[in-house]
Amino acid sequence: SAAEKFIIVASTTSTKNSGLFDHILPLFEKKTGIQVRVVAVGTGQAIRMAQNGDADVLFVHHRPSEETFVAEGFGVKRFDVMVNDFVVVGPDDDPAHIAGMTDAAKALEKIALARAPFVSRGDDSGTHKKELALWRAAGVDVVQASGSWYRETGSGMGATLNTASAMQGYALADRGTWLSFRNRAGMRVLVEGDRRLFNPYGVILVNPERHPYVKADLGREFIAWLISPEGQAAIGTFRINGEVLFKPNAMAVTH
Amino acid sequence: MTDFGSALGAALSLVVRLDPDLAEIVLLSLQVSVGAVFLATLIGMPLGAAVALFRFPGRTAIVVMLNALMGLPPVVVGLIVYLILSRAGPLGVLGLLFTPAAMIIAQVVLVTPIIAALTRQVVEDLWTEYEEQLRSLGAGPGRALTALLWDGRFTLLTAVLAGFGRASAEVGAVMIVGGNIDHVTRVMTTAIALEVSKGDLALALGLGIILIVLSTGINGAAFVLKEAAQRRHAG
Amino acid sequence: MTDFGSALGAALSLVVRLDPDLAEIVLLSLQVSVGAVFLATLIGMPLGAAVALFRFPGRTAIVVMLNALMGLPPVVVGLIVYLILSRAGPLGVLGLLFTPAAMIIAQVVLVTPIIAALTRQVVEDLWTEYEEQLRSLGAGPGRALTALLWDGRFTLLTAVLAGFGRASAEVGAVMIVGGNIDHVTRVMTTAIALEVSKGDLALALGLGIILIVLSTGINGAAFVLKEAAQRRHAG
Amino acid sequence: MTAPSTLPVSTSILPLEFYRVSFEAGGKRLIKDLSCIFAAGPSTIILGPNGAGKSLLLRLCHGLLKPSAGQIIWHGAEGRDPSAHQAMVFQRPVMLRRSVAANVDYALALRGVPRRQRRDMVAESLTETGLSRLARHPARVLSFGEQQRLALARAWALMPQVLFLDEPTANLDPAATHTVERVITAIHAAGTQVIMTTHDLGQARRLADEILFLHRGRLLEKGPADAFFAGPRNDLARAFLRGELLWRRPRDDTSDQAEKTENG
Amino acid sequence: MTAPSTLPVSTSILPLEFYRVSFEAGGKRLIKDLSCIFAAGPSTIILGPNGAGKSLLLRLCHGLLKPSAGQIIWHGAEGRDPSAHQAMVFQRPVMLRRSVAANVDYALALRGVPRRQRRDMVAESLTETGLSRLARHPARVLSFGEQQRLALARAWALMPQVLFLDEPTANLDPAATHTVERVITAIHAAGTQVIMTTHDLGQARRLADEILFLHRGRLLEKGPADAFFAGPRNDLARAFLRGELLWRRPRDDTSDQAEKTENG
Ligand SMILES: Nc1ncnc2c1ncn2[C@@H]1O[C@H](COP(=O)(O)OP(=O)(O)OP(=O)(O)O)[C@@H](O)[C@H]1O
Ligand SMILES: Nc1ncnc2c1ncn2[C@@H]1O[C@H](COP(=O)(O)OP(=O)(O)OP(=O)(O)O)[C@@H](O)[C@H]1O
Ligand SMILES: [Mg+2]
Ligand SMILES: [Mg+2]
Repeated sequence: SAAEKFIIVASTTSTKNSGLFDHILPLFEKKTGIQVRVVAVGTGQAIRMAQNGDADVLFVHHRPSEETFVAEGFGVKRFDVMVNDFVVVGPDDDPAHIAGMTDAAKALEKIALARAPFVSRGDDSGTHKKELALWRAAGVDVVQASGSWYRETGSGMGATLNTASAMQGYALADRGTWLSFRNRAGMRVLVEGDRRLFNPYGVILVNPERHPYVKADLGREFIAWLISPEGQAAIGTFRINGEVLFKPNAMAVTH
Repeated sequence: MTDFGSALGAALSLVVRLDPDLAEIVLLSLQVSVGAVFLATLIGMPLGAAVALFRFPGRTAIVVMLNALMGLPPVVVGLIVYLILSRAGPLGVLGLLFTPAAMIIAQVVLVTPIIAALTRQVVEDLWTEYEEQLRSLGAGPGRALTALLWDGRFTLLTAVLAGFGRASAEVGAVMIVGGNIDHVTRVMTTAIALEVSKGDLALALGLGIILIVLSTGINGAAFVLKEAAQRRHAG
Repeated sequence: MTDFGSALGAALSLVVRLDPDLAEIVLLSLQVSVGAVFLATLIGMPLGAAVALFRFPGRTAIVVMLNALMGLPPVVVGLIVYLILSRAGPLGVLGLLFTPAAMIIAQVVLVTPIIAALTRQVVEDLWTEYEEQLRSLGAGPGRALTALLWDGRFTLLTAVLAGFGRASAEVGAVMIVGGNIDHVTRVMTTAIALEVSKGDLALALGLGIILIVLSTGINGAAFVLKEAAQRRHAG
Repeated sequence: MTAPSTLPVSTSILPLEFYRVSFEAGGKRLIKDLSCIFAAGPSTIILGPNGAGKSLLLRLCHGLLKPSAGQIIWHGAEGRDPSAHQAMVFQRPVMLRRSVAANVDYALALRGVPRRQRRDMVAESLTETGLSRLARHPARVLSFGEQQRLALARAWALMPQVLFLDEPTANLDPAATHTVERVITAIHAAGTQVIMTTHDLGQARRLADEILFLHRGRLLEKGPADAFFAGPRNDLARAFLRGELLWRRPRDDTSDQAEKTENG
Repeated sequence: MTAPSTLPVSTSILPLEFYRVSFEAGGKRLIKDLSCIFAAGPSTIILGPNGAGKSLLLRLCHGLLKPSAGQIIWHGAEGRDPSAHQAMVFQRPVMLRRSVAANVDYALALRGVPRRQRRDMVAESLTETGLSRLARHPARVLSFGEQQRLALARAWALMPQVLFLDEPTANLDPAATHTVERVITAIHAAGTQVIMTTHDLGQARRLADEILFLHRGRLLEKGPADAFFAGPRNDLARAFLRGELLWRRPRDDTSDQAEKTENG
């Protein structure tokens, strides 16, 4: 019966892998009887799925793409949900000596100077785009270095972290994935706190006028719950090892 | 090597406490793979046998195509099935995307060429022995087809098992068309991929061990049934 | 269906302008798959034939295992090879992780059981015809092995092609041990997976088409060579 | 053993004409420019040394091989499919991987005999070839003599107008050979055309009305059996009858005697 | 054709003793409690109707089948591997998918004959079986008679101490049969032990020193050929010789005559 009443949410692996959904969705389902089926894929793929009308709700973290999505009429409206941040992780011995720095761009510059291995997602995801912006800010041309110390893995956050840990290389990761990641093998957070590492998540209902199959009512109910005090509280109480992963911000930011 | 130890531990603990999530995932995996192989056998065997037996223009091209399609990339198949089943696609109205049915469809596309190509080879080899006798008895390629599939059944089992191997191991296609949705379309391979991306390599390996044990069990059962049948129909 | 159209367009434009990245990726794909299949044939064929010909305790278990291992999940194989080759693993000193060599190793592990299991079936079927004659001539299973592999070579080609299909289509294992690193370990299938996750489905499909065309070409070449050889050694 | 009691009432598909038929395989001409007519009536036996092309000739007749030159015409076919009225016992018959009875049953089913009638026909043909007690056995484990009997049972059960037999008694024991010869005589008398090969010259004398002598793919002699056995016109045929068509001369040469004679 | 000029000088692996040997397959006893001794000297021919177990017996002798009860002992082996001193021509010889010459060459290579000597031996054995002109042909396309000759060539080239022949002339033309018989006599005279089966009673008379008569897996008679052909003691053997061991009585019954006699 629950199978009758469900929505499909296109989201990113970083959100799903953190375990956030496992924490909040049962609360929502219990309350409304609506089952939420999360399909976690790359940001681009998630947006593409939503454009095709294969999802009812889009839940990703790349603001420019999200705004384009709404502007082109694929989505109804974007709502802020929560933020977390990116961190630069790297091997314990930190060959580029960036530990404790708070300027992410400077840190990357030092990595480039040290020609220490840096593992990039290289998959056009929100995280990847953020990383490229930081390199630009640092004035480093990573295209030149691709294949040498700069390694583009072309894969998801988890796979990239697996690669980084095996290579003992640096990487930019979202804190959620990092905290829930198990294969850290001698890696730790080296740089955090830069305001440029801010990572906002948005949620959008797929436009039912465009795709009549979209379960607009159920989708709206889900979005409403997410940004309601109850949903926000649920997000805020999700912790790993006592650490808060996502800061709810639906009420903080005004439109 | 601690990983391998903890993988075994993870596998054992999952099995010993009869983890209900695991049971659900295993069951769905079996449903999808067995269903897909069943349908692929139904399509691929007659198809492969027909290509072996009938002579028609373009036959060579079809033989080469069948062999080549054994190497259909799962991700591409997943993508194509996705585009067809997508709401924006031609069969979107069926609403099959992100359901086990979609996963079965994708795997049928993947496995059918394998079973067909291997069947073609087996039947073609048998045909060199049987052709004149069967034609003399009045069996054209059509009638010969069933006779040869029957006479080659013990050899053809290996073709089916090769198809089953592909289906049960495959992750790229079912991931795209199933979406690896918890409790809905999560199967063993997508669960393993998820654990890898979470960095929980021991759990991933543990699930892998369970999957391999499962498929060994199925292969063992197939072998025992075959041996029994073969003993009855000796020769 | 616009996606399919633009996929064809993407494929054509990549090929027509001889995209150097594409050329690099295609070359590496071929090197890895062909290398892996070559090695897997070298190991798997004698292995499969030996299992078919020798009688020893536990043989049944090995036959079942070989069949089951046709369904080795690529992700699991990738993971195991990753753990063995990683810095912390037993062969970490070799520094092979994230190199084409690692990808070949992973694919050899994947493909060897396929070739071995299919070879076993082919050789076992031949053995029922040849056994008494060869034993009478004084060939034990060891000497018979080479004779049967030779006499079954045209049939065995299909087994090798099945292995090639698996290798060239596979993404899970090479992704993990190769890392899909641009200009280093990116092959066709990992590139396709990347484009999918980027949402560039047309490009992904275009690459898929190129991959299928490539493997069709290789299969076609194999077929032509086989036919020529078969015509020479008729019967 | 008796001949099948009912033969098809339709008119014969014979005569069968070979018009300048050649057959090539493996880059060699194996049947060379062969013309002849197999008319309804006389039972025909094809003689010739090993490798002469006897089996190829039967397979050409039966439509299993297509000539690379020339024509093969069933003059009596009149639009009917001639192959539906023929049966053949191969030199090495192939058994299907099913029981002895099922092998015969399958052949009958292919000819469209209804299931009800098949049971009795199968039982009868097995009894007539002494295979009753092996009816439920897998056909592939039979001794080769038993397999040859089964092939005969299978072919007879079809009650063909034309029956091709390729050395049908080569592996049979003396009594079986004797019985098979009796059956051949009987079914021929009842109207089935028999075209066969044998290396048993005694058998050829007993059964043949007409002899074809083949050598290296060439038809060297064709005529009534009596005349042939009394004294063939062809040298090679004469040597063959005397058992002297040796594969080589005692010592010192490379090609064989027959080759010399043929080319001379 | 002449016998191989040099035979192994080593002492014979014979005599071969069967002690209460039974063989079962497919749930049936196919060889039943058979005891006998094959001594060096007389050439032995095994007679019996189709399915009697002649081929099974040869394969038991040759070590290809293991008895399910009883023992088979090569008394002269003295620690040597008896199988290295035997060869067999099968009722349906299997040809390797290589040329005619390579088939013989392979057999010699398996016995460890050095490559230099093999060439001549291959050429000689092909000449002796009339296959020289087919030497480079793929063996699998040969006519069945030619295949049987090739099997003979392959076995003779090995110069075994004991040669098993399973209906070796069944598909041979009269002249070839004649030649093969001469060769068998010659190699037997030169010291090779011949144990063979045949359905050609004339051939048996010509070649046999000793006869074994087998029926339904039982050894019913064993003795000198002269005595056997003059008048066998066993009823079934007598019926067999007269060509009367029919597979069924004219009408009305289910089991065959032989069965009755055997059980009676
Ligand atoms: N694997 C088997 N299972 C069951 N029955 C078998 C098997 N092998 C042989 N037989 C039976 O054993 C009997 C003896 O077979 P064999 O081949 O020795 O006969 P044979 O005397 O050589 O006959 P032929 O004269 O026809 O060559 C046959 O009736 C055959 O059906
Ligand atoms: N596909 C082929 N390619 C080459 N040669 C072939 C092929 N098929 C048959 N031959 C040759 O054709 C010749 C005639 O073969 P066929 O089987 O008709 O002989 P046959 O007269 O029946 O001899 P036998 O008495 O031995 O049965 C043989 O020398 C054989 O080697
Ligand atoms: Mg012939
Ligand atoms: Mg026999």
